[in-house]
This record gives sequence, C-alpha cells and structure tokens, in this order.
Amino acid sequence: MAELKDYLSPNKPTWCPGCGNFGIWNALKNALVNRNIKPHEILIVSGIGCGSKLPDYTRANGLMTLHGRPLPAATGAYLANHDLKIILTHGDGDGFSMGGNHFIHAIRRNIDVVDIYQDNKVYGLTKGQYSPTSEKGFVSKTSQRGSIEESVKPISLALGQGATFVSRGFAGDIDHLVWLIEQALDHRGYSLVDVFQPCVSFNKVNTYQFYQQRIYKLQDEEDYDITNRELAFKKSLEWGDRIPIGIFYKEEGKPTYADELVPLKEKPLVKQELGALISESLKSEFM
Amino acid sequence: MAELKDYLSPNKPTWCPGCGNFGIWNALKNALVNRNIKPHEILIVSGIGCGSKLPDYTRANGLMTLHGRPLPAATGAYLANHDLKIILTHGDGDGFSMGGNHFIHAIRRNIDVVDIYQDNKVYGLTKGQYSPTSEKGFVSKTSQRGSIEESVKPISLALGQGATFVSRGFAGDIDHLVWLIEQALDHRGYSLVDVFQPCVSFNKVNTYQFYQQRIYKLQDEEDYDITNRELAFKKSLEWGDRIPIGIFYKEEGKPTYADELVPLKEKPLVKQELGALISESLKSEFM
Amino acid sequence: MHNNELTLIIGGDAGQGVESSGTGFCRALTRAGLHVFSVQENRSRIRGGHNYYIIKTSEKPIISWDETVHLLVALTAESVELHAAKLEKGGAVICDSELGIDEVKISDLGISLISVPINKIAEEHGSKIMSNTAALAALAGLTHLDIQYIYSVIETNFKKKGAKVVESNRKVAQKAYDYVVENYGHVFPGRLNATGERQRMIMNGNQALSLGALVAGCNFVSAYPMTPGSSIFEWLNSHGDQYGLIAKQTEDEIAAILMAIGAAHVGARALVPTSGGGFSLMVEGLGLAAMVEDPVVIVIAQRPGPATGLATRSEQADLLFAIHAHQAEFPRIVLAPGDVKQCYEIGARAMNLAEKYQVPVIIMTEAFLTKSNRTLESDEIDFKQVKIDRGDLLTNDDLDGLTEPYKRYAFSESGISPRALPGHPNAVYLSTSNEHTEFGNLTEDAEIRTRMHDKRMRKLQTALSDMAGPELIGPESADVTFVCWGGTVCAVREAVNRLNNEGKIRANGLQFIDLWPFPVEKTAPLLERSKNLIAVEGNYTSQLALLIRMMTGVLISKKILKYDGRPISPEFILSHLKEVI
Amino acid sequence: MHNNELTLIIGGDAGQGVESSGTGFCRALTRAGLHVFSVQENRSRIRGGHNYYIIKTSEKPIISWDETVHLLVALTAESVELHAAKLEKGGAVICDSELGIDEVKISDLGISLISVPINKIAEEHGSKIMSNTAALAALAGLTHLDIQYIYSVIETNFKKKGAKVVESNRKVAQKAYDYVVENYGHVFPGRLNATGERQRMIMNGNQALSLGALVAGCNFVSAYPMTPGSSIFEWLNSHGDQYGLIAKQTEDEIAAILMAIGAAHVGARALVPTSGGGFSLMVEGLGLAAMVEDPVVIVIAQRPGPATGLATRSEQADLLFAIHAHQAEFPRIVLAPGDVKQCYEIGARAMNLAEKYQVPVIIMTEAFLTKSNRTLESDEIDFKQVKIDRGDLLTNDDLDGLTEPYKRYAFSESGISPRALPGHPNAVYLSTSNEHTEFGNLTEDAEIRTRMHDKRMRKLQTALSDMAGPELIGPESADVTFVCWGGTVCAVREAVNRLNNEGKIRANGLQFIDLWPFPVEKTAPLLERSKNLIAVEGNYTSQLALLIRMMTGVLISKKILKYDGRPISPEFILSHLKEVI
Ligand SMILES: Cc1ncc(C[n+]2csc(CCOP(=O)(O)OP(=O)(O)O)c2C)c(N)n1
Ligand SMILES: Cc1ncc(C[n+]2csc(CCOP(=O)(O)OP(=O)(O)O)c2C)c(N)n1
Ligand code: SF4
Ligand code: SF4
Ligand SMILES: [Mg+2]
Ligand SMILES: [Mg+2]
Repeated sequence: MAELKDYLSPNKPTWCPGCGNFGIWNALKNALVNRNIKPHEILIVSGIGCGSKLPDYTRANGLMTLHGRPLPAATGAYLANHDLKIILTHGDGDGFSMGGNHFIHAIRRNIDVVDIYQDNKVYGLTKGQYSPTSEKGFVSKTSQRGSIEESVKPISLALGQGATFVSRGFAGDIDHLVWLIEQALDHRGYSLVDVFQPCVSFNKVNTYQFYQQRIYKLQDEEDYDITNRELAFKKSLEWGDRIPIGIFYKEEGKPTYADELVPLKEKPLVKQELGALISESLKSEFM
Repeated sequence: MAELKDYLSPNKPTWCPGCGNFGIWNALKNALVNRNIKPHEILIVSGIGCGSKLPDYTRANGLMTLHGRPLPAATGAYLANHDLKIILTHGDGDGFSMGGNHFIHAIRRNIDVVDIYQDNKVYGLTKGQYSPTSEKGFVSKTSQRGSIEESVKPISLALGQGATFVSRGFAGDIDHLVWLIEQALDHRGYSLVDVFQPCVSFNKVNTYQFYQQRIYKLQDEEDYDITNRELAFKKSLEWGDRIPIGIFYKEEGKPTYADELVPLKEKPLVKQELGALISESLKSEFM
Repeated sequence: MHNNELTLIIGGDAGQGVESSGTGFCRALTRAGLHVFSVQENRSRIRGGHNYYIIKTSEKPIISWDETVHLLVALTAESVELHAAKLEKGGAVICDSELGIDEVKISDLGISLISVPINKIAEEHGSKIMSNTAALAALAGLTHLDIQYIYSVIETNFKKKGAKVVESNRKVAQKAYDYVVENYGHVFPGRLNATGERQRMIMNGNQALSLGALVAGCNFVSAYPMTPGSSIFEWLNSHGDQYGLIAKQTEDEIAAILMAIGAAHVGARALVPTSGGGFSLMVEGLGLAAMVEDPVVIVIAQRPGPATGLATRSEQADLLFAIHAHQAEFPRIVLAPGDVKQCYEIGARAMNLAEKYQVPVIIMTEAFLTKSNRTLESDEIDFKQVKIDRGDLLTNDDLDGLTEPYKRYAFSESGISPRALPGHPNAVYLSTSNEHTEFGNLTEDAEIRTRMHDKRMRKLQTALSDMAGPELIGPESADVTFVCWGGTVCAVREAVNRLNNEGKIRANGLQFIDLWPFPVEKTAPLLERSKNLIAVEGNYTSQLALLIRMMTGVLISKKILKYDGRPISPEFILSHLKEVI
Repeated sequence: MHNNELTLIIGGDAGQGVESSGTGFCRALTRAGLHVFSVQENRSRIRGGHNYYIIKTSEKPIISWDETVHLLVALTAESVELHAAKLEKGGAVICDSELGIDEVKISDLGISLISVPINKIAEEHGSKIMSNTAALAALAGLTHLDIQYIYSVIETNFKKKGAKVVESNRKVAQKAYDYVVENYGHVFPGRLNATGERQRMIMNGNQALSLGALVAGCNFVSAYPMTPGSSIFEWLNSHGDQYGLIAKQTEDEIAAILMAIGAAHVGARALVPTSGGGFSLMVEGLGLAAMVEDPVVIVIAQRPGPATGLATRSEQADLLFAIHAHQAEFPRIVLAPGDVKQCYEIGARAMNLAEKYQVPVIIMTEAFLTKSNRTLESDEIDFKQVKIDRGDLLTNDDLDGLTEPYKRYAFSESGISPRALPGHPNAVYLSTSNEHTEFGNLTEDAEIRTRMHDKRMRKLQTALSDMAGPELIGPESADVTFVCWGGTVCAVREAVNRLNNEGKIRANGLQFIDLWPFPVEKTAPLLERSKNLIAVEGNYTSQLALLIRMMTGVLISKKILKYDGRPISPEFILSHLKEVI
C-alpha cells in the first residue's frame, strides 16, 4: 500500500507561507495514496513557475521542463511508456500563455494524463505581472491601469475542443480537491483539473475569501448532468457572484491516444527490445 | 472609388487549377472594393502555406511572415498604426497548429483585424500531411491509417474565448463569402472568417461537392440569433449531414484593444513625432 | 558518350510526375545492374513551375553528379528551352510530339529531337495519367535499355493498385518503347545495357539516414512537416507500425523536440527531423535536453534562408548556428554526412552517441543530399554491423542491487553519470531545467553549480575520443586542398579526380564529418601540411573555414562559395579554381 | 576605512525588503552627494532564501564593486553567518536585538555588534512593516549620515501612500537613528558626510538602457516577462502613457518579436527585452526581421544556463549564440555595454543603428549589470545629444514625388534600400520571408537570389564604419592586457588601477562593446601590440576569446573565467592572475 510518507522529500517547499500551492500539493499526494499509486509508478511533469516547483518537494519521478512546455514533454513520456501514470502540475502562465497551443492539442489527442493547473491568475515567480487568467481590470506590475484583455477561459476552451474530463477545483477546499484529483486519476484520457490557487503575495483580488464567498459545487446541484457538453459550456461562462467548481463534463469510453497506436498493442514502447524487428527484408524496398 | 483593377498584380497565382484559394482571393478583393477600401489603406498579413501566398498575387501592402506567425505580426502593426485596415489570410496548419496560441490570445485582446483562414483541412504546401482541422480518420501521407486526433474546432474555441465576430464561409459560394468578408470588415474588433477551402490536390474528402451537399446558411434559419453565444456554441458542434456557414455570433460595442490604450487616444502611434514628449523631468525620478 | 555511361535530365512542371518518373528510372537502371547518382531541383509549389531530375548512370560507381548532359526528357516546352542548350553534341531530346518543338532549332544545337506521341499512346492504350510511363519507356527505347526493367518498376509501383493498372501501364510502356525503337532506334549513340550484376540498393540521403536510425533502434520520431526534413519523418512514419516505432506529427517544432525529450527521458531512442526554421523553434528545447541529460538526435536538413528563403532548395549555412544554438554552454555533438552512405552510417551512429554521452546530437544534411539517390552495394549496408550501445544505462538488475540512494547526476570524471529510467522503486528521481544537485534537486549553490557545469562540459572532452578527423580525399600531398563538409564532398571528390587525372594541378580534399566537439588534434596536422587550402562551401561566409580558424587558428582565405540554392558541381569548383589560385 | 568611503551589505530573506532598502539607501547616499556603486544577489524565490545588496560609496566616482566590506546590515541570523566573516577588522554588524546574535563570536572577528531593537521600534512608532526604515536609519545613525537624507527618501517612497505613512516612517527612522547614535555613536569609525555637491542621478543598468531607448524615440516594446530582462519592460510600461509608448505584454516571446516586427514594419521604433531562454524562442523571428529588413532592437539580459539554469544570477555566455542565432546568414549588429552609462548610450544608439541599417540589433547585458546601480553626473546623460536618425526613410514628400514604381528592396551599393512605410498610394509593396525581387515579390531565380543575398550581406560591410574598436582601459602599453566585454569591465578597470598603483605588473585592458560586425581592422593592431593577453569572462568557454580568434586569428590562451552565477570581482581577477601568468 502506498503511504503519504513515501512521497516525503527532504526538500521543503519554498512557497510563501499561505500559498495555495500547499493545498494542491497535499491534495495531490493524498489522492495518489488513496488510489494506492506509488512514487516510482508516476512521473510528475511540470514547467517553470512557483507551482511548477512542486516536483522538487515531492519524492516521485519528476521532470521539470521549460516554461510552458510540460504538455509536449508529458505526451512524449506517455507515448513511450504509458505504464507510467503521468501527472502535470503547472501555472496559468505556463499553461495558458506560453503553453496555450499545447493545451488545445493535448486535448484533441486525448492523451491519458492528469493535467493540474495551479491557477493563481498572476505570474508568481516573476513577481506579479498579470496572467492570461487574470480578470479584465486586474491591476498588476504590467497592467497598472488594469488589464484590458479578456481572461483565458480554460474550461470553455477545453469543452469547445472536445475534452473528455473537464473540472475545476479550489486549493482552499482540500477534501473536494482530493476527490477531484482521484476522479481525474480514474479517468482514461486527458483530464483537466484547473485549480483556483490563491497567491498571497501578488494576487490581492482572487483570495481565499474571494473564492469562499463565491464558489459552489456543480455536483451539489441536483439536476446537473456531467454528460451534457452544452450545459457544461453554459456553466463555464458563469463568473461573478457564483462560480462553479467540480466536474463540468465527463465522457467515458473514448479511446485514448495510446489505445489507437499499433506499436503499443502489446506493451509500452520502452518495454520492447530495441531493433528486434529489423530484418533483411527492409533492404528489398530499395532494390 | 476603389476598383478591382487597383488590386491587380503582375504576379499570377501559382495555385493548382481549381484550388479553393481562387474563390477566397476573388471574394476578398470584391469585398474590399465594395467597401471602397484602397490597396494602400490595407495591410494583408499572411503566414506560410499555399493560402498564405495570396499577398504575392495581390497589389496591396503585404507582409508574409513565418509559418504560424501572422497574428502577432498583425497585432504589432495594428497597435502601431490602427489607421491601416489589417487583414490576415492563412492556412489551417498555420493558424491552428503552429499559430494556435496566437489565435486564442488575439481573440481575447479583441484586436481590430479580419482574420481569414484558408481552411483546407490539410497541409497543402508541404504536400499533403493531415492538418489540425482534418477530420478524425482522414488518411494522408502522415496518417496512413487515418488521423487519430479530434479535429481542432475553430468556431467553438473562438466562442469559448469570447470572440466578438465568429463566422464561417465556403470558397465555393463566392457571393456569400463576399458578403461575409464585408460584414467582417464592418465589424469593430477581432473578426474570425474560417473558410472551407477545397484543396484539389491533397484533400479528396472535403471537396466542393462534399460541402455543397452539406452546408446550409445560418442566416437563412428564421430563428437564428447571432447574439446568443450558447446557441452559437451548439451550432458550432454541428458536423455531418448538415454543416452551418455564416455568422455564428456577433457582439457589438465592445471596445477594441486600441480603444483602451492611452497613447492612442489622439492618433495612431506612427503618426506621432518620435521623442516629442521627452523632457528633462524624466531625470528627476533618478535623483 | 561511352556505353552505359550517360547523364540525362527529366524536366517538367510540378505535378507532372517528374519526381516519380526520375525515381522510377533510377530504380530501373539499378535493377539493370547500373550505378546511379541523381539530383533533383524543385520549386516551392504544387503544380506548374519547372522541376527537374538529373540522373547520371554508369557501370562503375559514381561519386558525383556533374553538368555534362546527354539526354533530355522534356515534359514541357519550357523544359526544352531551359535544358536543351546544355546537352552535349550528339545528345537527344525526347518529348511529346504535341509540344510542337521546332526540330530545326534542336538540330542546330547538334542534337536530335525524338518526337514521341507520348500522351496519345498513353490515352489510347491506358489513360492520360500513364504518360509518365510512356516517357520512361521511350527513354528506355532510345537507350536500348531492356524493357523488362521498365516492366519490373511498373510492377513495383502499381501492384497495390491491382493487376489491371499494371497491365495497362505495361501496354503503354510497350507501345512507347516500340515506337521509339522503330522510329529512332539508331539516332542516339548511347546505350544502357543491363550488366547482369548482383542486385544493388538505391536510396536517397533521407531514406538512408532514416534507415540508419531505425536499424540503430530509433523507436520514436516526432516532427512538424518541413521541407526538406519531412521525408525522414514520412519514411519512418510509414514504417512505424511494422518496426515498432512511434511517429508523432506534432503541433509545432517546439512540441516535436519536447516530445522527443519526454520519450527519451523514459527510455525511447528519439529522433527529430526538421529544417533550419524548425530548428530555430527547437533551440530552447535543445538546452533542456542538455540540462536534464536526455539523449535526442536532431536532423537539420538545410535550405537557403534566412527565414523561409528558398524552401525547396539547398544550402549549407546552418553550421555555426547548430554549434552555438541556445543560451549558455553545454555539450552537444554535431555531425554532417556528405553522401548517401554516410547518411546511413551517421543516422545509426548518432543514436548511439546520444545515449552514450547523454547529450543532444545534431545531424546536418542539406536539400541536395536529402533527395539525391545513389546506388549502394547490398553489403555496404550491413544491419548486423550496427551495434546498439545504450551507454551507461542501469539495468533492472543494477537497480535492484542499488544500496545507496540513486544520484542521477553523480559527478564523474568522464562527465557521464549512470542513468536509470523512471519506473524502478530504487531510482525515484527528479530531472530539472534548473541547475541541480547530484540528486537532481534545485540548487543555487555556487560551488555545486560550478562542479555540475564542469561535469557536463567534461563530456565534450570525453566525446573527443569518438570524433574522427577529416576524411582525406585523394593523395596525401597535393598542390591544392579543398576543405569541405556535407554534400559538397561529392563534387569535391569528382573535382579532385579530374584534376589529378589531368595532372596539371595535384589536388586533394578534406571532408569534415565530425564537426563538434571539433577534433582539433586530429585536424591541425592535416591542415598544416597542406600548401593551398581552399574552402568549398554552399554558403556566403564560409562557415567551416570560420570554425577551423576559431578552433585551430588556421586561416583559409581562398574560397569557392555558392549560395543561390543550387548545389555545387565539380565544374563549378574547377572553373572557380582559376580565380582563387 | 576612509571617511565617506565604505562598502556595506544589506542581507536578509527574500520578501524582507532587501532590495527596497538597498535602493533606498543608494538614493539617500546620492542625495548626500556621495557616489554609489551597488550589486545585488537574489535567489529565485518570492519569500525566504538569502538575498543581499552590496553598496559601495565614496566621495570619488566608483568604477567597480569589490569584496572589501566594512558594514553589514543583517536582517536575519543567516545573513550574519554568511557575511560577518568577510568584514574588515573594525567593521560592524547592525542587526535586530531579537536575532540573538552571539556578541562574543562577532567581537572575536574584530568587528562590533550593533544590536538595535529594530522591529520593536518599528512596531512601537509605526508598524512592523516599517522595520526596513528603522534598519536604514540605524545604518545612517552609525555612519553619521545626516538623517535628512533618510527623511527625503521616505518622502519620495511613501508620498503616494499619504502623509500619515510618511509621518510614521519618519518617526520610526528618527527613533532608530537616535538609538544608534546614543548607544553606538562612536563604535564604528566610518563616516558618511554629505558633501553638498551638485545633484547626481542614480540608476541601474536596465533603467539606463530603457531610458536611452526611450530618449531615442523607442515607442513600442513587446515582451514576455523573464528575469533579468523584465525590468526593462516594466520600466517602459510604467512610462508608456506619459511618453507615448505602447508596452505590450505578450503570450510568449515568439509573439513578442513578431509584434515588434509588425510594429516596426509600419514605422514604430520597437524594442524587445528578454533573457537567453526567451531569445531562444525569438530566433525564428530574428531571421524574419532580417529578411524583410525591418528594424528591431532586442535585449538579451544574460543569466546562467543552459535552460532555466540559475534564473536570478549572472553570466556572460550568450555571445556566440547571439551572433549565430537563426539558420542561414544575414546582417545583424551586436553590442554589449559594460556599465550603467554605456547601457544608456547603447540603448539610444541601438535604436538608430537598427533603423539606419534596417537590421536587427542585439544588445547583450547580464543580470549583474541589469540591477547594479551607479551614480551618474546629471550631464553624463544629455537628452539633447541623442539625435534620432531614421536612416534612409522616405518622407511623404519623397513618396509624393515618386515617378518610378517603388522598389522596397532596391539593389544598392551600401546594401541599404530606401524605405517607405506602408500607407502611401505611391508605395504599395510586399515584404516576405521568402527570397524576393527588388519589389519584394517571391522569386526562385538563382541570379536574383544571389544579388539579393549579396545586397543584404553588404550591410555588414557598410555597418563596420559605425563599429568602434575596443575601449582601452589604462595605459597604452602594459605587461598584461585583460580582454573583456560586458559588466566584467567594471572589475577589470579596478584591477587595472590596483595593479598599476601597486606598480609590480603594468596592466591595461580592452573592453569590446561593438561585437558584430566584428571591427577586425580596429582591433587587430591593439591585440598585436599586447604582450600578454588574458581573457576575463563570465563563462566557461571564453566566448570573446573564441570570437577574436575566429575573426583575427589571435589566440588568447590565458583565461580568467567564472561561471557560478556570481559576477567577477577585482579580487577574483587579481587572485587568479598569478595562476595564469
Ligand atoms: C521562455 C521563458 N520565458 C519566460 C520565463 C520566465 N518565467 C518564469 S515563471 C514565469 C511565469 C510564472 O507564472 P505562472 O506560470 O502562472 O506560474 P506561477 O509562478 O504563478 O505559479 C515566467 C514568465 C521563462 N522561464 N521562460
Ligand atoms: C517553422 C516552420 N515549420 C514548418 C514549415 C513548413 N511548412 C510550410 S507551409 C506548411 C503547412 C501548410 O499548411 P497550411 O498552413 O494549412 O497551409 P496550406 O498550404 O494548406 O494552405 C508547413 C508545415 C515552415 N515553413 N516553418
Ligand atoms: S508568489 Fe504566490 S504563487 Fe508564488 S509561492 Fe508566493 S504565494 Fe505562492
Ligand atoms: S495544393 Fe491544395 S491548397 Fe495548395 S494550391 Fe494546390 S489545391 Fe490549393
Ligand atoms: Mg500563475
Ligand atoms: Mg491547409
């Protein structure tokens, strides 16, 4: 059985006291333990940013890539060894600004990974510029009169692009987040977990309190149907006094990318012997 | 008055006979003339691909950038001189694969450009690989068993991201396309015109006939409401026997990016004298 | 014009099948036991615009194309205009009677017009689309190449389309062949007689490179299409299912290299083919590979730039970029094959070097070489000679026996640290693009940084043992020494031969294949003993000469350079030689 | 320790205000008429982790920081541990009494402990957040710096927050000042007396660079945040509305350079600040700028790599990358300022050079320089001296008078073609990343390609007239010559001074500011007359030395190199000098 202490690293987080990343970090570890997944069975892939430092504080296989690039790296790792459970943790800048293109394309490939966004609606590590998910009007170092761009809408985009698991969590509600990540781990296919993560140093708008006053859980709504993409889209546009969290949409049974690849029919690529299939007949096509 | 011959270039198109790009090219020129816009008043920005060669055949200011990069170049040109009417023409590979990130971000900035996609659902210039908008199952040089990726959904994505003008045309229906481009030219803000463009050399699925048998016009539907984003989203998912074209969604009155920039209150940036505002007082902040 | 020794051009519009005709004829010649060397020139468009295919054939192995042409198969009138004047006296132009070429003009050039109702024959006996078949058969008829070889290529190319298609094509071929034999049987002096020699292979540079990589265990390729690199991806893509390789077309080149790194990180042997523009986008990822010490092989198929430049043409101007790409400093290996066989060898070797040194390896090729065909003896390509060397990769047994905590980035004298793949409970570790400790965790410590940087950089020194000095072309000592790299070597070899045969100027050459880490010690003596160094390169600034000066101090001030998008021919070298010496 | 001549360190955790305290004290000293030179060391995190700020001050202009430290303001116990031992005898450590530092240990080091109830004073007389103010005042008290200068900085920093905040801070300052004067008035021998000299400016490298660009008409800046380049964007961003400049934060660095090109294409003066990793992503765009001949200025603020490396530290290892980035060949200009004043000058000069030659200009700076403050005489920065030169830009009148069709890319001897901005009916034209004709239309013609490539490349030759040779530091002839570039020049200047003052070894230096096109003719004689060349660089491979060898053949085999992320100090040079000579 996996235990929490398996994930214990000698390196202590350097996040600011009170940072929402602590909640996400704990929720992730708990969800993994609850699903009996061990550190050597996973690969946590991250980018660059405050949240992306998570693998440094977690005893597990980790790959901290470049700002914005965890998704293609994770895709490569997944294609080459789909026995590994692949989890991504990265920021809103990383994921939706620098990495926005990979986001769209990962969805359409339905790669089997859990993609967790530490969405603090600001650039933390570079000290407080507005981010793609900053609300319009957000005042920051580089938007001194307030941002004049519509914020990126990860949930709506994922729905529009056909994602099979679309969800949102809150770093201040760990129980719910643990549950959400468990669901994502259980899902076969690309699983989006966009997590509202308060940044106590640079985002004085989207605080714990801000969310506590507004969020409600979709799964608490009696008539919510997580298999209805249009309904989910409608909910995804909701922002203001009431903000939904939970699973917006889920589609089961759709093949994952690896399911459809002939060379992976038997076993993961890296478990196949290199060069074993080479034969002289290869020459004949050149004759 | 602008005339068609103003746009006449000595360089003849090198597109394959029957290519859908001829239709788009003619529709664009006609729409410009109908709106009395002259070649020196516009800047056509393109990327790299068959469709992106359009500026080479058109007597107008043109900037052929890199594969996937016309949008940020157009954004820069727009910010520096918003008196120029800026029109983009580029392919589906250019726009939704290489340039996918810029697409999302151009929308959220509501830059005032007309963005025309020559969407042939294949890579033309590189000779027939599947493209991001190729349907799942599309057989090509690099998807010999049929593509296993969900196609990119430009209309759904644009709607999800809050675009203010979202439309689709067909290169085989020039009258409709002229009308559509005119509407896009009239619109203040980012205007998406995704055009189905048959590629006679490499796409034997999405042919003129394919579209002729399936498309219908949203504006012919009695109860269609172009101000309803959710309805538009629903229509955007429609694909199969019936495929809608026309204006999916339109939102008026939203400020464009340039509207909100203080330095542009009086006139375009490039019409302001360089260095005119520099004064000794700049030094005092360093004292 | 000797028998079995001639050069021909097939010219026509894009979309007319110049490429498939050329390739088909190359194959027919190969099957007839002849040697072949071919070159292609294409425009960057799908239909229309002049393309051509040069095929040189001989009973003896051929080391280069050249500008002497005997025969032209012209699919358009433009093609006649562009090429007819280049033909040797006694040569011939084959074209469709419909083109209405002026016979007088042609015979004024001292060559014959072979007017064949190509389209008509195709339409009458098959369909219009078979006119390529007719043209090839006409070519065979004129040169007396046994029609069996045309039939055999028809069989290979069309059998997937069914017996009827094969049959019609044969018919068309036969009619065209007979027509030419009947009407022009003795007009053209050149003959292509089957030699009955043992079977050879024919392939182009990109096929050879792909094959080499595949044989060396490449099982992952990720790419975004870009001419002239795409055909590597396409070849591997079409062989993936059979040979257990995953070929992923990506959203852009950034994703291509990142996917390769991700795959390599967990143990795949990954290849990323591209061209200079795509490589520009991979520059950031390149440094990531170096920092996490994951092995990836990148192919830069060069074309003229900057930017989009001339998308389908050839150039050799990305060398210094490849060596210096990415901020800061790290070890990498840069190799440049110069002919088809070297493409195969380096395709294989690169896969091993990348894993042995846990570094990115860059292979430089160029448009010319990517699509230039050459015949190879079957035993020149010996799959069994390729040994897969995974370097210091810990096995499951090694990992089971680990007693100490595993240090992925252990300081070591060679710079190479024993590598575990993620998945074993005894070797759970982190890799990061940040500077890190031996365990892979983040650090900002000045001393660890210095030691870790030293460790990485030491690999350059260690790898030098695997880097060969330049290959000598011709005699050890000579009056002039051509210094070259990449596909230009073909022309240099031929120029050296011709000069030495002529005897007035004794020539040799040095071809640099292993370019980085630069084999200073193995190079300097060779340069020093040369009297007259001349850089021959397909670029403007003579990048190899600059590199040599940077690394050895030797100044090569004489240069033969070309940067118009077309490859360097032996004639180009010889005619410019006078200007520089 | 002379009066008005001392070096102090402020050290503490990230988030404790080390940076604002340091900057505040620099400003106070400047207002007191003293000269200042400062250096910062930060970790890549938001809170916690040790940061420090070194301030050297003097009555005379200061050319470098150095490692001699007299005073430490320690905001944490860690800071005492890390720095106390570096202090000169007679020095002092100021810290909060609460830290519980062992006085005996400190006095054993021959220095005094100045224990001040910093937090307590702040809390009692203002609020906890004002402890930085208290610490600065304590520092002023100990060094007898007139408290008016602290008050004046408080006024500047807090006036936006209202009179009450200013008042409380003053109160806190006064209490802390008095406490130190009373309890430790005569413990520390160093004094900082106001000189009453005329007002100077104080700014860091990035501010100076931004200011230079702004004064030279920069009106467009596009960037994605990346340390240590971001502060250029941030400074310009906060001045945009007032000075008519658009500062666009982009989705990534690819967009940043493309937007700049788009803006430049229609006539803006565009700047793109970044760091090496961001520049890696701009490589493809760089070549586009060159091909369409649009002027853009890029700043690479260097930090250690590869990849993410040490995000907040300093290195000088991107030089060869900057010179060779992008496939193929094209003209570019590369400049590297070495001190704050040069940052200003080059910020301005680059804007002109880009437009004059219609090429991309790259400015290389480095983390050290970006945040190093220096006092400047007010007349060292003369806005009026900056003349905006738009090069061969056609005016509306020129265009009205055009009789011939406009050729945007006209062949010209200088390589520069007269440029029209899009918008005039007489100059409707195309620009493309493909090879093109004089009109800008696509061509694959070999001859036009060659001529167009020649035209572009000729700009390198033309631009040489604007490239200066290296700057001489010290006497014309010497026993050793330090060869350097970038911020390392500060330490080199100081080392040269010290050596020449000592008199045993006569030293001088050469600082390369204009790096590409490399001023060979202006450089070679200077190198040749030097007896003992020593490269001093903040990198592993001695990139400037490699460049020099490539361009001149001169081998610099002696090297003093550092690549641990920290800048080179004069002491580092002097101590390593023995090893190399
Ligand atoms: C190519 C590149 N550009 C810029 C950076 C600098 N950078 C590091 S983290 C970061 C943004 C962090 O924001 P986000 O991704 O939201 O993560 P957070 O710190 O908020 O968790 C940036 C811009 C980089 N590392 N690489
Ligand atoms: C960075 C980069 N990668 C790849 C290419 C090669 N390339 C040129 S056009 C093209 C795709 C064309 O497809 P699309 O954009 O759909 O345009 P189409 O030709 O179909 O009109 C590609 C991959 C390139 N020019 N630049
Ligand atoms: S800056 Fe924000 S996101 Fe980063 S560690 Fe601090 S609180 Fe967390
Ligand atoms: S390949 Fe397709 S898109 Fe390109 S010109 Fe031909 S028909 Fe048009
Ligand atoms: Mg963030
Ligand atoms: Mg397309």
